[in-house]
Amino acid sequence: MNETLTTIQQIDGVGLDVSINTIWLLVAAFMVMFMQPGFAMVEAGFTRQKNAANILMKNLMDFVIGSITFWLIGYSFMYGEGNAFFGDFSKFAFDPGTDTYGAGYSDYADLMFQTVFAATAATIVSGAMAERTKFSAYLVFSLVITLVIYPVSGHWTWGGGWLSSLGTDATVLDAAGEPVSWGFIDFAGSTIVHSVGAWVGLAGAIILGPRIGKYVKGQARAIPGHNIALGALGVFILWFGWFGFNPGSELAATGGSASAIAKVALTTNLSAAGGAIAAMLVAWMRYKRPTLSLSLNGALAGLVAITAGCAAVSPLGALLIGLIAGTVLVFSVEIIDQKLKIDDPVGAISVHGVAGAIGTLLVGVFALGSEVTLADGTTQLVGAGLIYGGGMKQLGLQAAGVFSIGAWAFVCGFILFKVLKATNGLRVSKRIEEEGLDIYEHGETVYNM
Amino acid sequence: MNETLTTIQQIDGVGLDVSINTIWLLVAAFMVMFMQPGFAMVEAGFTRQKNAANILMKNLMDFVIGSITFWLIGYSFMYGEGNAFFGDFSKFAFDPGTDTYGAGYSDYADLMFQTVFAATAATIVSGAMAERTKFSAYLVFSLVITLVIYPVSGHWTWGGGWLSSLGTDATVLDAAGEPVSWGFIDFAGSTIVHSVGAWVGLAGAIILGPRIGKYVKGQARAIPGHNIALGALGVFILWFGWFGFNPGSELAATGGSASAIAKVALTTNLSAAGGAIAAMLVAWMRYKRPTLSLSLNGALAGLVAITAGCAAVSPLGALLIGLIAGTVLVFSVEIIDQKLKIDDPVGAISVHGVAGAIGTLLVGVFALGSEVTLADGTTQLVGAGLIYGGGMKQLGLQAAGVFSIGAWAFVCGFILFKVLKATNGLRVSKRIEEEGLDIYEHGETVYNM
Amino acid sequence: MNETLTTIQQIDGVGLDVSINTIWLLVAAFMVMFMQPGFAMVEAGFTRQKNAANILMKNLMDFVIGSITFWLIGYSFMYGEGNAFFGDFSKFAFDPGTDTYGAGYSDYADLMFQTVFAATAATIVSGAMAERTKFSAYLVFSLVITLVIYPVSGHWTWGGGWLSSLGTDATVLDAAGEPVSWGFIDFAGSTIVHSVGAWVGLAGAIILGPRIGKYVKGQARAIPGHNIALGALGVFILWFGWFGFNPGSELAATGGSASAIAKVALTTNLSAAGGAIAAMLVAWMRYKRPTLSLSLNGALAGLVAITAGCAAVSPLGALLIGLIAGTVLVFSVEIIDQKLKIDDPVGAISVHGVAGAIGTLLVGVFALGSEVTLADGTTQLVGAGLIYGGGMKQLGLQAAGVFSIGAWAFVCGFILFKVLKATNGLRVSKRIEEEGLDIYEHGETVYNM
Amino acid sequence: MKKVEAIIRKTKFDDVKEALHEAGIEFFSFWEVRGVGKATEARIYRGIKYDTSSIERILITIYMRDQFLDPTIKAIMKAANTGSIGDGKIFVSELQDAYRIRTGEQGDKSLYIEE
Amino acid sequence: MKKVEAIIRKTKFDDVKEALHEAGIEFFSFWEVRGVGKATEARIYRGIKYDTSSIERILITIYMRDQFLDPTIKAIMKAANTGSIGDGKIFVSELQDAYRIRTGEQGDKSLYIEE
Amino acid sequence: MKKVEAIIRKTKFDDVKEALHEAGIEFFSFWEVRGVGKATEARIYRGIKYDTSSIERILITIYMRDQFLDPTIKAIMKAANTGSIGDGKIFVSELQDAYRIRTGEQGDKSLYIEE
Ligand SMILES: Nc1ncnc2c1ncn2[C@@H]1O[C@H](COP(=O)(O)OP(=O)(O)O)[C@@H](O)[C@H]1O
Ligand SMILES: Nc1ncnc2c1ncn2[C@@H]1O[C@H](COP(=O)(O)OP(=O)(O)O)[C@@H](O)[C@H]1O
Ligand SMILES: Nc1ncnc2c1ncn2[C@@H]1O[C@H](COP(=O)(O)OP(=O)(O)O)[C@@H](O)[C@H]1O
Repeated sequence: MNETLTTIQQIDGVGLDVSINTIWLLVAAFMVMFMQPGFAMVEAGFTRQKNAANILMKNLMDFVIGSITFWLIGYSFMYGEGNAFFGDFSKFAFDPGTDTYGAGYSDYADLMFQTVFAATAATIVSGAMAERTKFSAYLVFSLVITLVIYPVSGHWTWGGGWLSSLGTDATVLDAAGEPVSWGFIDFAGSTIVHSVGAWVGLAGAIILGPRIGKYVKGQARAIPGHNIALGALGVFILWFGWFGFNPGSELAATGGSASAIAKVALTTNLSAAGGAIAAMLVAWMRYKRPTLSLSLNGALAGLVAITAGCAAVSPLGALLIGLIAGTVLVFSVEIIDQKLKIDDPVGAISVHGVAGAIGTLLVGVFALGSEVTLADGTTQLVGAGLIYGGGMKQLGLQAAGVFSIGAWAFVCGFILFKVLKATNGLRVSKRIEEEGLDIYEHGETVYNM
Repeated sequence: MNETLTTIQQIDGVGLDVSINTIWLLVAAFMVMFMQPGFAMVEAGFTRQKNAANILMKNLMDFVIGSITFWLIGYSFMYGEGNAFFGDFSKFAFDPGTDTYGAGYSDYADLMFQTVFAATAATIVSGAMAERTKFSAYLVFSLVITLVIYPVSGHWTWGGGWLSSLGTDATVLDAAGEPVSWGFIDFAGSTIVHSVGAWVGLAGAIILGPRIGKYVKGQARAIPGHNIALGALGVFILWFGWFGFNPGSELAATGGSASAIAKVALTTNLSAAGGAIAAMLVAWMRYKRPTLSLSLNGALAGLVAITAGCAAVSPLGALLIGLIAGTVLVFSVEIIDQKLKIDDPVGAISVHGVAGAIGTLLVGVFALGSEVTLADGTTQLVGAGLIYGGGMKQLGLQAAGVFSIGAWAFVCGFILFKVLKATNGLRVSKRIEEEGLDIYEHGETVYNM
Repeated sequence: MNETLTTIQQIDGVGLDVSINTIWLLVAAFMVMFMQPGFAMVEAGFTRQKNAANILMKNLMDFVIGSITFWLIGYSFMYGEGNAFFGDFSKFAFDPGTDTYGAGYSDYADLMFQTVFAATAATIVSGAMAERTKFSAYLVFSLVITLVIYPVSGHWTWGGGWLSSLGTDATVLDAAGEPVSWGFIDFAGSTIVHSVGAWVGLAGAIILGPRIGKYVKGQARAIPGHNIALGALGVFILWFGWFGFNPGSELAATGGSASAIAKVALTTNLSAAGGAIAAMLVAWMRYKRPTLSLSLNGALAGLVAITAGCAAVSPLGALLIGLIAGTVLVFSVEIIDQKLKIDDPVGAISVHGVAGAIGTLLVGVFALGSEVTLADGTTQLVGAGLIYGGGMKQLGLQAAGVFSIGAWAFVCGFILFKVLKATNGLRVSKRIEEEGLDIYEHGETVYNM
Repeated sequence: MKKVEAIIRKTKFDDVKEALHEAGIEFFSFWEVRGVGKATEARIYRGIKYDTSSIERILITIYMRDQFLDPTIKAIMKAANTGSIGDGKIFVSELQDAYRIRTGEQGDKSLYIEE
Repeated sequence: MKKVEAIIRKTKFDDVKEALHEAGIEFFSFWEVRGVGKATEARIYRGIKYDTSSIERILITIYMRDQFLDPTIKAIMKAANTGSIGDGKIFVSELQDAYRIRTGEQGDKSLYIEE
Repeated sequence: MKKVEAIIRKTKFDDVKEALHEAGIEFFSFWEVRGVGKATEARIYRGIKYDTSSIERILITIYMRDQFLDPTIKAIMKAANTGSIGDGKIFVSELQDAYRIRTGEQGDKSLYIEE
């Protein structure tokens, strides 16, 4: 991004552009960190009050554990050079002492930014497995996802692994005679962050089974959340945090990035709006009522869906992605809940998994692509989606990413939870579930006289 | 602001100052966006729980609709060149592709910033019309305000329309021989944003009539909000967001703007503090108690009032504006509620309308004015308020703005709601109002077991 | 920090670095301001609902009063040159008109940043004295702490007073032949901000005595907070705000500060995580349950503890400081509550006082120190902690700061509250305490039908 | 002694309270209840219908001396009436004994304050 | 007329509601209560044990004509039963009189709607 | 069998609970209620006075065998008393029948657990 770096004025050897980028990255990281209370409020609000302390505790602890382990090992495992599949331990207990500003911003700022992303992936799972999972099992899980599951698949794309250059075609050479390198597009992590959390959660929800009373005589029962006002607050907080999540993922604010971050903010906002309105309208038609809970989920679906393509599509494309995601969301919730009978109390699988997958795939449809000057002087569009003449190529790359990462996350989650079930136990006893995890697991209730 | 732009170092053709301004504008825009949950919590907290889903849904949907329509048309209608009264369609479905950084920051950042302002105007109305308005009518209204009402009067000042140069006097020529141009001062939108929302809401509240049980035997009854803790949280969030709203409206952070944004933050904070403490003290004297709800409203009144003049007055002036606004707030609430018998459940008309008007007018009293070097070499103070020797001139300009925009908003709102009443219907049935809009309009309750 | 300032490009005479630093400082100030709702939610959530309006009102009003008085006098009294013990009145009613950008950022931004810190010190006290203090007495107290107590001890270190150069040794001369100056290290205010609030609160809690029903037959009773979900939200908000509090205290983002702010963010986050996990584990072992309330307090303890040393220690050191603070927290709460029988409803004394003191002292253990080139060309490490070869010297300096400031705050608080008790009265009547301060002191309840 | 329980609309609470005071009732207790009745408005939570008919009401409980029964019933009947479905009901049952905790008074005497 | 109060598990509420409807009960009121019983699970708040045994339950109150008593008891007994400790109890007492506020009907008549 | 309802101060709840346990009462239910009485402290909401006298109390309901009545009344009277206005009241009425849902036991038997 900063091709003319050397000419930039410096203070004590640090360019002003580095300061600008670092501020941007830190503010974005803080906003993403602030998504934690967003998740906490959504998950607490959409579940019952007898389990509120438990869900809040889980949200607190996955961020806590993620912060420590990702700093210690996860970051290295994800961004350490390593090979196409895993990073290495070169960044273990990250503390380089002297900052290299290697990527145009402080190395420490990068760690902070990546840490809050890892914690986001972890926190999604608690929603899908809410109201019945042992707290001790959840702690172990938090460790494993930020140590291994998330860093490995993260490495595949963002860490320079195999997915990041899957689209490279030896016959397409750039002006310098090098093959033009591109691959699976997931700008800020629809798949890498959100779906990973969701597919692990899916494995967990399947292995756990539904909450007591959720399915009676083969019929799904509604178990309404105890405080949708908190849930709504959480969604607004998440929406706000997403302006750190997506625009921050540009990792710079200088040069062309000044425009890019603003445009990403716009696509992010339009898709969220599209998701909310589509979900509202579809729910209105299907259930005769514009329901708040589904509209809130719809906004989140729009946000998750645009995360992959926010820098690759036009504002109109973003709006369409949001509308599609919001529409699918309603059906997805219904199918998972009522047909597949997988009990996902807060709809995390639909919001983060299904919408994440769809959004990632839609990049293969709506991506504008970028022009590259080839060795022979002609220009070629790479990474363009279906409707911009890219054919099925980018769609194929997107599918490769969605499915390989999805499989990795689901299988890891499945094994992890099976092992936990066999050893520590995964689900609380019937009595604890009945009376609430708060009293029995934490010895504390959230609402008191 | 950036008069020496050409000499600034660039990365890929984009000056570092552009990056700085863009970051500033985006962060401010995100903070203003975050005012949405502030409004949502205030409005939900200050109304009854049976209507909480409804009010949350309205707050969500006005932001959603505003985000889409303002991007599509509203922005163009407000900032497109057009004439003195309306913009044009030159910025339709805004997506210039190549950023011109025309105003020293990314064009996309400007759109984002303006969008969240439009949504703010829209969201104010829901408070004044809470607990009895049909949801479908509210959706239509949201569309109209962000498509037409707000952009048109916004164009008059910020879009370069007639109010922006109303003060220009053909005999006052600057060094270059051009008439010095200035006009109605509304820096961040006391009138343009807040009062517009409030006067539309006033029209709505009048046409709707009071809630059932609000006036019994000619006496106003208290209908206390169901969760003032949420309301307080909302006010704090709004206060925080206002630091994006006002300082962000400087639209730059380089050059003298570095000082200006900080000073605006200071005036904003002092006025808010003044508003809160004045409201508390007046309520204490009048009702024998320092009440939380009025103190919270007072803080908001201080914030709204300073929004017009935050860049034009001194810190002391700001404190005075806040004190006046907080004092007036208490009487305004009492008069509107108990004398005029207009039922405004959250006090939006007093907070955003009355305090907005007063704050805008007070610019004509407290504005420091700016020195301009005239053609004959002498300097003249333009835009100074009454106490700084500006006489009644600026006060007159302020009054012109307050009344013209107020009339526009009120009349538009009046017509709109009359039409809605006659067609779609504006108010829910007695039974729905009695049992709560949540169940009947949205099929959902916010608090569940 | 900005040694090469003169060479930096300027717009209208203001360097780009000034803009960068000012933005950083303002954003940090806004985030610190946002800690106010964090405190409000924690304190309201951890107390009973009958006193919720009262505690919210106190949190609102201490910020309001602090904003006005610190601008008017406190700022001058803290940062005015004065002598080693007090500032002066040179910055009275701060409004220099022309910004000097004296420290590399807008003077107004500095005032804003310092104001929100003063308000933080004030707000801590309300928690320790919750549920039984007269509202009028609290208003007087808010005035005194932001006018005198906080500014004076603040002056000792940050204002260039005696603590800031206590470590200076006349025999250690730098390259220029000047004695190397350093002293008590409290980077962002573990002691200067947090402990000051806590020790004043301790004095208040002692003088007030426990709440009715807190100690029955010599046994401490649990009086659970009424809404721990709000409390958890508050803690997350505080955590977020702390990223303004600590990294912002670098007061710059250019030059080496670009790395410093990011590293401070990292140490802050790791310590918070350490505090939460330690508190959870210790509580788990001691009380058989991983309790949410103590884990939340633990996170805050980690944040408070790292505030002094966040720029002086390594990430690993930060994690250790957090773990120690979190461990001590649990015992501290138990001892203060059950052994000393001091009734501190939200644990403010342990979180802000004890953890603040420990964190400040631990700087004397974990500080990396900084290398200084001496007059004779050799280099020496100054300010290093015990384990980095600094011996007991820095530890001694830290102890001097902790105890002198602690004594100042406690004694001032003690005198103030004794005087208030004798004049205005400090505690509400038995009946008011029984039925709730909300009804009698504010004539309003927070939760209504 | 009698125990009177009245289930009324929330919006009628203030009116009923005033009417009771006029009828000489100085003390009563109340809390929020949900009522299940004939109204069958569907709620939908994330696509599933539920709880098809509950509405929010206030339950007022008054313990009183026998002579207050008639005026109390009349007062509530008048003040709580709107004529629309959902106005609620009043239930009367026998109260065997009563005590005032503060003074230890028992029976009728515990239900009023001698002046 | 009878007053039936049933204290049941929250998770059994939907089942009980359905069972009551099948038993012909169209109206009832309910609210959340806490129960103190033999279960003694300690709660800890900031290091202090407290409130060692309270659990959350729903209290359903039904006022009915005498002939509904038996089917109602049976319906609740069946629908609310899980066989584990904590299933709750049913209490029956005599109701002396009842009024429908909307119509002024008194006694038995106030408890059903003639069609 | 008897039904005892006691309206007490929130701050006295722990004491009353302990006293009841000592008096042999193992099971009871409770919930929060608001009481309207003589106290007339004005509340002000945005400039309008309202709800001039309601205070928060806890209502404890105990269903018991006859022989527990006396010790229960004594226990509550002692534990809930502060001597100031607002201590609350105790109400006793007749309970006709009781069932334990888990076992189907009826009457007295449903109110205690045989060991
Ligand atoms: N038999 C009953 N048992 C318990 N509660 C009842 C009974 N009948 C009515 N209620 C309560 O009263 C509320 C309103 O009564 P409803 O019968 O709907 O009024 P109306 O008779 O005017 O139609 C119900 O929602 C319910 O809470
Ligand atoms: N005698 C009683 N008085 C008041 N409430 C009671 C009584 N017995 C039981 N309850 C209520 O019923 C709930 C569950 O009853 P419980 O006795 O625990 O069931 P089980 O008999 O199946 O063990 C208790 O928590 C309490 O709320
Ligand atoms: N007759 C009554 N009917 C219903 N509730 C009552 C009655 N008398 C008292 N209460 C309840 O008890 C609470 C406290 O009783 P109160 O009469 O104020 O105590 P004291 O007799 O000591 O003055 C009241 O607020 C109310 O909730």
